[in-house]
Amino acid sequence: MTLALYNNLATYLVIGALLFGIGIYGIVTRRTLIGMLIAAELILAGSSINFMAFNRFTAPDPVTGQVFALFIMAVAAAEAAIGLSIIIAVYRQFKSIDTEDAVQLKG
Amino acid sequence: MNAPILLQPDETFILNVGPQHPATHGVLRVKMEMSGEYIVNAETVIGYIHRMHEKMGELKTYPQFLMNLSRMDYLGALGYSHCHVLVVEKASGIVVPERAEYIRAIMVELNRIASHLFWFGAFVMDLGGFSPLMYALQDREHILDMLEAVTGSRLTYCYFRFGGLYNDIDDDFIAAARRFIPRMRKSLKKYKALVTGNIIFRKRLEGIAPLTPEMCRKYGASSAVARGSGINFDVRRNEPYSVYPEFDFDIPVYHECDSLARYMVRMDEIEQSLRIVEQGLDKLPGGPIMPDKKPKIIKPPAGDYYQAVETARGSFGVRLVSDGGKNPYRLKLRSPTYSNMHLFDEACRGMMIMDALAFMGSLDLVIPEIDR
Amino acid sequence: MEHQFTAFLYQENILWIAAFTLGGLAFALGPIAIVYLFMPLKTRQINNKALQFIECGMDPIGDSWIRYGVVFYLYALIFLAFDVDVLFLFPVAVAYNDAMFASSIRDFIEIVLFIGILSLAIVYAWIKGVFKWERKKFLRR
Amino acid sequence: MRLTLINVVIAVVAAIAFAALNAAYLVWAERRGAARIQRRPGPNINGPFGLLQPPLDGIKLMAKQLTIPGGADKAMFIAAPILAMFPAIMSFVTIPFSDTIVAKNMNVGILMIFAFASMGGMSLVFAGWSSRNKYAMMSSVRAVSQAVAYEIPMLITTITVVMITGSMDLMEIVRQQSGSILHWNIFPVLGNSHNLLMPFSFLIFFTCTLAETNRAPFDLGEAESELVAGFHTEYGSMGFGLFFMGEYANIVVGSCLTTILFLGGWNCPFGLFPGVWWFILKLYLLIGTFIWIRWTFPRTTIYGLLNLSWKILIPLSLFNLLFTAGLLKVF
Amino acid sequence: MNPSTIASPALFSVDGLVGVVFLIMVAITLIGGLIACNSDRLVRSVAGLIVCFVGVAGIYYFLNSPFVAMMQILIYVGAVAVTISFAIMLAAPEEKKKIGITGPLAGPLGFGTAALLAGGFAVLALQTDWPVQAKINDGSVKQIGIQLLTDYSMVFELVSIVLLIAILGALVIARDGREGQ
Amino acid sequence: MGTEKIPSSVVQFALADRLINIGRANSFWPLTFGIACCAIEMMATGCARFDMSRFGAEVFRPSARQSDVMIVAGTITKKMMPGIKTLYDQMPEPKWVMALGNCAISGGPFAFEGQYSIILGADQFLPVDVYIPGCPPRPEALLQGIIELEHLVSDWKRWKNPEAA
Amino acid sequence: MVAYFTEIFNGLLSLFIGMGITFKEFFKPTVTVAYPYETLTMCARYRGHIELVPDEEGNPKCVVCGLCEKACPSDCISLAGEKPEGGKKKELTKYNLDFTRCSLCGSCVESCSFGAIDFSKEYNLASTRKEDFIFNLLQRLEEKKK
Amino acid sequence: MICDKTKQALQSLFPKATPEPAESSPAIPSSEAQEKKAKAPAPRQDGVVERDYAVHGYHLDAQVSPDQLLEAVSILDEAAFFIESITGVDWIKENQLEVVYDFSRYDFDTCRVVIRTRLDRNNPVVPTITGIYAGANWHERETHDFFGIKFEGHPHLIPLLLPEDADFHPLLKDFKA
Repeated sequence: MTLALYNNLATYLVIGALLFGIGIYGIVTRRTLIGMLIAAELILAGSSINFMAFNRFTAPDPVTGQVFALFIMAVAAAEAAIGLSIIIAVYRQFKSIDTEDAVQLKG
Repeated sequence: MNAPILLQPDETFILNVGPQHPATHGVLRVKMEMSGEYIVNAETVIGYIHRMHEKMGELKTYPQFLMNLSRMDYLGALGYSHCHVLVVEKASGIVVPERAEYIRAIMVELNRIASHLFWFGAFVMDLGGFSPLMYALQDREHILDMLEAVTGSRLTYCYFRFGGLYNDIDDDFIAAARRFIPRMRKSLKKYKALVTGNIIFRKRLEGIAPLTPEMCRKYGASSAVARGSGINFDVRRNEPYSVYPEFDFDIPVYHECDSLARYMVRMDEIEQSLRIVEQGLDKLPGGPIMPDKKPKIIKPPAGDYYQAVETARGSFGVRLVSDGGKNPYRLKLRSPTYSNMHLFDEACRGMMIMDALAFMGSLDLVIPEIDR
Repeated sequence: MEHQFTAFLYQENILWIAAFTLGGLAFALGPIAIVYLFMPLKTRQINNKALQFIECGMDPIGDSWIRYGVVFYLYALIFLAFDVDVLFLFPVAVAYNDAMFASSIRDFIEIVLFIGILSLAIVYAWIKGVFKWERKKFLRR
Repeated sequence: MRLTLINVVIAVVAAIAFAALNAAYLVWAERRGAARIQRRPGPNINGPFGLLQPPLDGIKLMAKQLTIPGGADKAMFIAAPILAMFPAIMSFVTIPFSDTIVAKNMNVGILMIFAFASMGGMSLVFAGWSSRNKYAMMSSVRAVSQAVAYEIPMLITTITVVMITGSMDLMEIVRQQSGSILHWNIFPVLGNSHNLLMPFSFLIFFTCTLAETNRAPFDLGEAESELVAGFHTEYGSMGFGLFFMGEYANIVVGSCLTTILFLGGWNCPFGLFPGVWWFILKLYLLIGTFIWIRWTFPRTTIYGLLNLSWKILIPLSLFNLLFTAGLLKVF
Repeated sequence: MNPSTIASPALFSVDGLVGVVFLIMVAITLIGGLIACNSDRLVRSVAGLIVCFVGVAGIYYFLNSPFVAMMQILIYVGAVAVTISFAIMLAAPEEKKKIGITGPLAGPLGFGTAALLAGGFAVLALQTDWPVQAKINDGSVKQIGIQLLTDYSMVFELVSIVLLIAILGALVIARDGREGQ
Repeated sequence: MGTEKIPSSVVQFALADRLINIGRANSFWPLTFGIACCAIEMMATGCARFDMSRFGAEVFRPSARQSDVMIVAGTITKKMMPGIKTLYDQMPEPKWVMALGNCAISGGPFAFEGQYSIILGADQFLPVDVYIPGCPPRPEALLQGIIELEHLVSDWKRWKNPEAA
Repeated sequence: MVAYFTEIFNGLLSLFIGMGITFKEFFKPTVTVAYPYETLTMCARYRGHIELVPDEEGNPKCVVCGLCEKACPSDCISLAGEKPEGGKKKELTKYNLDFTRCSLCGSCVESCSFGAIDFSKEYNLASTRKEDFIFNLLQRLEEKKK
Repeated sequence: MICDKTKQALQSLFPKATPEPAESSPAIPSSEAQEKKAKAPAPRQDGVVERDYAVHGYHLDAQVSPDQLLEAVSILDEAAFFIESITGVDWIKENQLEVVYDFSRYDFDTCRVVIRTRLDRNNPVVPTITGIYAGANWHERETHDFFGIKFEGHPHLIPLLLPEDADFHPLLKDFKA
């Protein structure tokens, strides 16, 4: 059974859910903005896997899911670009990318 | 141009460049405070090859000190010896035979070419091109062979004596030198096509590291560093010594003030030195190479004497303070690279490290000559 | 027309890739393992500085894990978006010469639009002087 | 080819052997070639023509101490050279040497090679960072931004070729270049499958390959005159050896790709001997050019390099892409 | 599609080996993800991210789209990870402590939330009976290209616009501090 | 001196050692480290006329971690000595030291009474394997030094002395 | 715009010219003197370490005046001699040259008015022992005599 | 030409208008005069002297007191001189240290000027000229290394050529290694 897991939709969905969970965990525990960004990328990857899994197993048009995944990648890249430049701007302002520091300095 | 925006540098770090660093041509150390790729501040630390030539000068007799000069600057050794013998001759009133002076000039100019060739190779190697170094050293080997045949050494010549020379040149040397001149001219053309015209090379040097004439003056820069900044200064012209007034040669001056200008000056100087050698060989008079009467022991009268010459690296000077004894009372060696290198700290501020090291290469450093 | 997609189509490919990955890893790990077998275990030292970071023979001043003002960061930002953009052109390029589009210029216009929008990023960066490298004037401290 | 264990093992071993031999003997060729350019013989006393020099160097490197500086990130310090080496070998999985000699042809072959190459690029960041050495750190930042800058024109030029061919399958690309020598993608012939600017595409692609593989004049990562030994400053022994071999393996991969995309792969104008030899011939001519260029030019500056990419290569290759797209519509 | 109905192939058959590879990929993905979220040093997090995404790319391959898999590597490993590591060198080479805003409870709390969410999704996924429809094309790269030029042309152009705006925004934000000084 | 001083490894057997030593002897990678005049002759040796590369020894590595031989080419000053020690430490085993030129052997002409700034020879603080005298030595002498070191390392008298010209 | 393309063109041209030059160099013969197999002849004035010059009978010409010792800037030379009983001239009993401190300046040879010392043509000294370069010149002369 | 101007400018530093010492008049270029001077080692008065270029290699020789130094150097700076070197001489018999400044010009109107100032050997302090000539920085540090002369106001007076912790001054005549 275990060796045939790759032909099973549920496997992929569970993997997607696990990645999502890891991402959530990361976002909560990470202290720095960059760490949070990394965790966010994991969440996106988890959801992407879901799209791709449905694409393979259930969708009538197998292009749709792929286009979705590609679009997610593009958005993730844009998010990373903007997010990182915001992080740099924050760093310039507060000389730290620690979320706590940023909050404290503002308040 | 707008007024320069003064930047508060981001977090900086200190980078050691040297003493063991491929770009420093020896044991020079530059402590650079960097902000990313940019240099915020540089502090040159020298003295890693400080061997105290000046103290040796005080402890040794005049002839015994002769060998030190060539260890100071091992690339253009003869120019330095020339200065030393000139100042002692001037102080003790020894008259040098004309033939000896001509031979000295020829040898010094050949040595200057050798030095410039080595600099050319090392400079291009700093910029990452290896083959020009090999070609330049091949040409240099021809000069070294000629000089070795006369003086007996390859680098650290001990050839000039007070009043004349150690030994005379022969026909073989003259023939070899005559053969060498056209070959060198051909090589220069090759270098021009291979290196000078190269777009990558030019892009790396054009407009990089401008040195204003004012800055040169404040630091006392000489040689190509000054001449690349539009200063027409060459001791051979400004304070003619030896037989240089007899020769017809030009002082290349460039007004661009950048690294490329310094490069061009040196490359042009090779051609000018070739001209001097050519004329020297043509005009070479006969006669002795040592004066008829020469004091057995050199004891210049008390007083202080100064002599400057144009070596391959710039205006080299010897200040000799004599108390009339066998040893100099004080022998100050004014080395040109010392002043040229001093410029670096201020000039490289705000440059990128690549440009700064290319600039350092364009200064033509010989570290033992700075540290003495 | 029956299209196979639900079943896994690339069984051979994945095995080949896996085999080459394993081979590559073995080839890269092998020498390191051999080095650990044959290398001298001790280092003769004078100053006890064998494990110090190399800094041209001097003691390093300050840590190296510091904040580098990375001047290339802006390039990386442009690259990030640009790269993703360019990658989208791949499937389009594959399909571009297809007989399906032989008589229309719609695809050409779309590509022109796409590249045009893309180029604006470079134009903007160029105008804004991102590609300009100037000597900086730092405040003296 | 049927998928059997024997086949796979043979292919993997062949790829590794090819990569390793190339890495070793390209070093030899480089040293000999450089020597010839500089009018000296080069390593010539160990074996005939110095052919034993690479194994001797290899033996020496394997018996040399591998020091990990104290305070460095040990795991990543070891991982970085491995990451530099194995993607290059993975790339051989889909490179066709002839119409039969290919491990496994894949329909996204080009993308796969680029993907593996980009994995190799990250090894520089890790090497520089884990060494905890300032030179290494600066160098890795440089090398990565360089690799990153040149990936774009390279991709765009590849897209041009893909557009002409209509496939990302490497074998398909080569097949479309069969016929006379004029069908090679490098030649500017008007027609359905070619366009006028292809020679420039080739130049752009070649330049990018030089830059991607960190070769002179773009070897800023290892710029000796500034950054000591660059990102592998702290690596001795086989750590350094792997970086070195990885570099040469990448050169081979890059040259293979250039041959396939532009020089007609195994296609030959005359057909004197089997196609694979033509492929090898073209491959080594390209590599020879790499060596030739390295020993001719000085190094560029980092900003000159980035600007060359952003100001010249990318606009030109974008224009080229549009031009090709237009031509394909016209004809 | 009930998992229990699928017979497990022999280990040394093609199917079996592919299954092994799949398991490795899953392991890589999860381990990479954990490294990315748990390591003390941000650069290691990036390394974990890369490992994770290589694994994800492998999973995409198993989902019949090598193209998306390669895009995943090219975009995430080749571009996003590079940019993140630059940002790290620019802003925070070392992360001192990991536990964040809410103090010492954040770790367990985060874990709890994450486990809850992941578990919920997993149960949902396992218990639902997903409908299956016949495929209308082969989902190849060419098909993607054709659809990008026809059905999804809006997506295609939007990607370009989104990324353009991202670049412009990033440049404006990142350069802001520089021009002011 | 020399080979027996190299610390041992995990795996040792005679044949491998012999092979490894031959490998080592034919691929000396010197550290790019010039101090004074002799460094110029060292460069000249690397260049076309004399061509060190024939012995496989032209790979000048700028980083101490990648080099096998430290050629001390020039006068060692007291200011420089800690740096040289550090560089020596940082070179991984096996490593050798060549003292090129009189200054590196004994201080050379700069050893005089009242001298305060130089160390009288590299062997005061480094285990020197080969000495090459001269001021500066001719490039042939450096080649001869490499040959001597090859003999020392590989224990294989491969080269005969050339006829003195 | 024109300038942009001219620069590209000229740049490319300069690169090709450079490559042409290295290409030509590639086919030129090597200039290397393969040292252990072939050697350069040292020129007549080549300065190696000094050597005692024998007279016709193979004995040293030296008269132990000590001028060379005095002239030497680095104290390399130490010599001694004694008058044999009945002899007129001093005879050399010891002539040591510490070559490791010599700077090859030639002062000693120059100062000798008897032509008793001269430069040797040894140019490829290298050894694993430092002591090899502290020459006993008298002994060397005797070995040569044999 | 420029020499005369500079001489006048420098002479204005000495309001007393000290007469030129007779023994060093340029009319007597012979070395005998020098030997005479050596025999009579009377410390020289402050003032400007014109020297024979052919014998000494410089044109003007100005001895100033330490507090006049900055003024003298500014005069040279305004006349576009460049700095050649700074050095010291240890006159141990007179218990004095001399600091010698060499200046020259870039143009063809050659004029070499030597400015010297004598200091007490036990407390050698002299104002720095780095404010006027930035290039004097290293020269002064070097002189400090070798002679222990303190340059007041120097921004960074630590050993340059000697090791950083050096506390000896090797060119003093009573230095023993």
